[in-house]
Amino acid sequence: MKAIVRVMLKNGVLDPQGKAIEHALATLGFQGVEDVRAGKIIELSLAETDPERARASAEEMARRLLANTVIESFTVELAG
Amino acid sequence: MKAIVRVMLKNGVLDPQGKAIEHALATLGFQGVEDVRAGKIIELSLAETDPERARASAEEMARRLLANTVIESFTVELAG
Amino acid sequence: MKAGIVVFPGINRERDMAIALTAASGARPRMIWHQERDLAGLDLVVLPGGFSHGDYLRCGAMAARAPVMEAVRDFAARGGYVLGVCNGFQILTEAGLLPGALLRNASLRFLSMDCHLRVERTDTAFAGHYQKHAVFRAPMAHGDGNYFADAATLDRLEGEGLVGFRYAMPDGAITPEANRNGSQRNIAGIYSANLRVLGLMPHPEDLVDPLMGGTDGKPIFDALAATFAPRSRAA
Amino acid sequence: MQRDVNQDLAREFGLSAEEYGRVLSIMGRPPSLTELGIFSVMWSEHCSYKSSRVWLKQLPTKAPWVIHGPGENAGVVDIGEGLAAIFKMESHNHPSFIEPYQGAATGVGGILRDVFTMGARPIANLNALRFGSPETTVTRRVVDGVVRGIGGYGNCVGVPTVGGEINFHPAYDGNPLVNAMTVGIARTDRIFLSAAAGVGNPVVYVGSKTGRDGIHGATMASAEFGADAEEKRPTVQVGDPFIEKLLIEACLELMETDAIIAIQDMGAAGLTSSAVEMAGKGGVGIALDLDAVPQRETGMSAYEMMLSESQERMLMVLRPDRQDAARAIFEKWELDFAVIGHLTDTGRITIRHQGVTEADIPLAPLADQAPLYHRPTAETDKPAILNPARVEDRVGLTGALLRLIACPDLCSRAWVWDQYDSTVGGQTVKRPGAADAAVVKIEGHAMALALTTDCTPRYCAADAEAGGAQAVAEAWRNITATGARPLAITDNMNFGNPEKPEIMGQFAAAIRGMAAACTALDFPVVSGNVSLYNETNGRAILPTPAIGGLGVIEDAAKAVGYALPPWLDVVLLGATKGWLGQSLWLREIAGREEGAPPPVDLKAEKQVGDFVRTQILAGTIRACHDVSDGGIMIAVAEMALAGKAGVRLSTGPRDIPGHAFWFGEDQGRYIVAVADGAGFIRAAEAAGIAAMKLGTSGGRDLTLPDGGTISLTMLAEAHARFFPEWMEKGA
Ligand SMILES: Nc1ncnc2c1ncn2[C@@H]1O[C@H](COP(=O)(O)OP(=O)(O)O)[C@@H](O)[C@H]1O
Ligand SMILES: [Mg+2]
Repeated sequence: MKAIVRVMLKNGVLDPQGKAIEHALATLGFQGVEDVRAGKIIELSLAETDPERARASAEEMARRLLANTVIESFTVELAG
Repeated sequence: MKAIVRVMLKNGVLDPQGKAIEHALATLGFQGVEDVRAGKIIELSLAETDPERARASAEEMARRLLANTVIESFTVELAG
Repeated sequence: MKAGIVVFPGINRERDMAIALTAASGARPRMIWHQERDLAGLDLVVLPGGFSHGDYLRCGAMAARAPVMEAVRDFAARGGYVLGVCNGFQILTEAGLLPGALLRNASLRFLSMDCHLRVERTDTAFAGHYQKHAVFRAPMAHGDGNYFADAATLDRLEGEGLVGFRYAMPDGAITPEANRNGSQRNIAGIYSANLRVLGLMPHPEDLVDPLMGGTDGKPIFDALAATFAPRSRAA
Repeated sequence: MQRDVNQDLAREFGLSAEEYGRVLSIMGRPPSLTELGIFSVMWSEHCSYKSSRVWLKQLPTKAPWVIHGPGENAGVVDIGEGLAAIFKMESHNHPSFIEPYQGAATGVGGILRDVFTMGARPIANLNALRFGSPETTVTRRVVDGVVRGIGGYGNCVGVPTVGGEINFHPAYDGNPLVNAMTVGIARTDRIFLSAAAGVGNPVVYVGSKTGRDGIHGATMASAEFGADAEEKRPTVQVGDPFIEKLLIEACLELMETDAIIAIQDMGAAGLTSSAVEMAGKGGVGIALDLDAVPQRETGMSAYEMMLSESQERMLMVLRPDRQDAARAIFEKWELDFAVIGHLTDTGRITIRHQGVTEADIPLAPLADQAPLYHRPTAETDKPAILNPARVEDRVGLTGALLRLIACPDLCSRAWVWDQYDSTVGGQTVKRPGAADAAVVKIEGHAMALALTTDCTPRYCAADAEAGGAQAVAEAWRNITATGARPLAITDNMNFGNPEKPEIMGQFAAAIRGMAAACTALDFPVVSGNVSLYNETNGRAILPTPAIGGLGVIEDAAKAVGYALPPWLDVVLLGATKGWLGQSLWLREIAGREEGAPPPVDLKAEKQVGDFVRTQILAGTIRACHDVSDGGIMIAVAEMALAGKAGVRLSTGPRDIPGHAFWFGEDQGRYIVAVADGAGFIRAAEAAGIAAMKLGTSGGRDLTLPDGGTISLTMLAEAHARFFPEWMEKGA
């Protein structure tokens, strides 16, 4: 079972990377980019086959390691 | 319109970050993690409201800046 | 020698580079703002180390798309000499002027320490003052110096003799232990096909004065100065 | 935020009932929320120094070379050739526990701004770090994050990190100390101050946009940690070293012109403290229009904007006719530039937001009536002196050396400094691990600065007065050991809860000891920082008055390090009694933390140091290392490892037990390498200085006086092991 953990900075936390990308896109001539947020994605291949349990364990991993919950929030999505 | 660009290292490109996470998860006692890949996610808020055009322009941004196609591949997903 | 140093926002080793170039050639390099496009009259363009645009997204990615890089590309295409060190090397690969990419160090940590480099060929404008297979010391200071290219590209680089410098032990042995950042085939520096564009990860410019612990890096700048000496004398 | 402003809210904001009463009497009415916020941060411990001010006054701050002592953003000393060194140290302790990476990173960013705001180009960073017991995973996580954060910020802004110190002790569990120091160089005739002047002149905001970062960070830094530390988390600020780098370049470019009348970084309590301090110091009023503040988030209230601690921002008062030129510079560097107000003749700070006056406070009473506490002190009894003859040596010299050289407090810190760019700038003469003080040359000049941070908290815990003096003396000694002339210090006073008399007693005693040492060594305090309430669940840290020292050497080429060259005589200078009380040998080998710490004889200190410096400059001394933690044996081992040269040690004096002689921590001593030991010892003795030959350098082994032999390879492995093994264990 694959679990995809998406980690983003919490709202309101400064995102220097997103700001820089936004700026670079504008410089490259892309218009209409109103906001950019940058985050991390971690794809986990789990031995677990039960979706419920796979999700629970991915969430636990995110809480304990993958996300820094002081400044980041995460979502977990299951795939294939 | 929101476009979400996911950038992952291509297969065959060493992913030390993924390996480190895998190792750390094992150290923390998580079992059954068979593989970990780490990547980036870039959320673009676009003024564009037409899905086709939004996707096309996000893909263009990914090709020209957001991903380095020598080492990375990307996917674009639309949301909201 | 008329050298120009490109200043991208966030670059921080432009002063170090200017010191090394001035010491070798007697002439102060011109500082070129990243939005300029005029490289006329220059013998050498240098892309120095630092964190251009914060190195957010990917190291060198945004700098590679700056206006000045179009000029650098033309300059190189016309046979101009270009040196990219550290962030400069990353920018050159991002701009497609050199093949491959520089990934995060295998240790996932910033590496700041002296390393040893083995000179793979000496018949270039950059390396002419070293002995073949000489080993010299250079400080490195990077988080993303792990050179990567696919096998075909690596074979081509090797086949055409474009690998300029490799991480080595002090005795010249090419070992995994010497390869702190995990680069493929211990590659620390590569040339373009015409040998006029060099990308190098460590910092020879920070070791050009005995006071700072040695002059191991000085031959690179002396060689460049010598390459262009006749012209600058005429000028 | 819609809250009634009353005493309860004031208490939540950290104001006591008495303090809130004062607010009411100054205002003559209940304050608005924004006003209450301004009072609470300006009167917080962090900004007002209300518990420490009475004591700080006792520190000597003057010398002929001091240009600006405490009171400015950083201290300024004249180093000759028309140049000034500008430096300060600052703590970011609480934020570094909550979010180690960002806490440490923004600590570096903040201290950099204090220095470049005065017109200096930063040329070096240092950091003094104290962590809890290495046994815990929390400590490992904190160390990893702090080290990455310091490197992440410093490496990116391109200021070399050249030195610092690290200690471990369980007293720092839950309350690590992250003290960052920055040193910059400016021309003596181009130093920028923060006193605003010129009614009508524009007040300009530059740098990053304002968000809701760290609101109430300043009061958080002044409150003890409890079990609810978790809930305070959203106040974490994120740093952007890239913007800081642009800000440095833009400010220095603007400082080449005559546009700036006053400039001040927005540090703790952001816009509030910078606006209040600039206007207050200049004796003028200030009117701000918050609608003009560059904002990153929508719907921010006046309260939030005034208290935001968003990083990488500065406030300036400009000459009106230079405003456009200034704007052009900041636009070139792609930084926000906004006129957000002007100076007035009202003596008040007025804040308008969306057409409403949100605050209107008289500045003089805000400063003059700030609380000032003469808190009760209770000094701890000084421990008895430990007689070394009463401490048995069960391990022997060789065993003790191998254990000590590998212990967390003495092992190699290469794992740490290998993550800090120490060479950027191309002026680093002595990198970390090369000399007792880092030596950084001034570009274009022959001279260099010698820089160090020092404090031995276990000495301070045993006897804060002796420990305070020792910290200053060690900084002086470390600078001297390179050949440089010590000029001045900055300090960072890290203590527990000042409302406890025993903590205030530690503070007072440490100041007394520091003051005595500063006076005797002609080594004044020119800047500093106080961090109180360093407690977790009621347990205080060890008293930690961290000292950052600065010296100058006219010819950088004459500076020496401690790497031992082969085939020289190794000589000890300074008197040895064999002081084991509070030594690392006692703690690590005998398992005891007791006794009085080694006293510093300030007169002897100066005499030995002046001799050492003269001999270094004369070229007689080829390597020099002061004797500190771990005593003579550790100092010799460190010299041997750095120089990759062995040493054959002779037998020590008969009247001192071997372990006390080799591992005792008597103060005021140096080990030097010279060609002619006998001649050198005669010269020292003629100058009234105790000197004895310890041995001869050369070979690949360290041969101990008891006959034990340790190869340098083995010694190096023992020395290097701890950090990599500890840190690479995983999560
Ligand atoms: N322990 C101390 N010793 C000497 N000076 C100090 C000490 N603590 C603070 N100061 C001085 O008090 C002033 C205010 O310090 P601080 O509030 O930390 O400044 P900033 O807001 O610029 O960071 C500075 O001039 C600082 O050098
Ligand atoms: Mg300040």
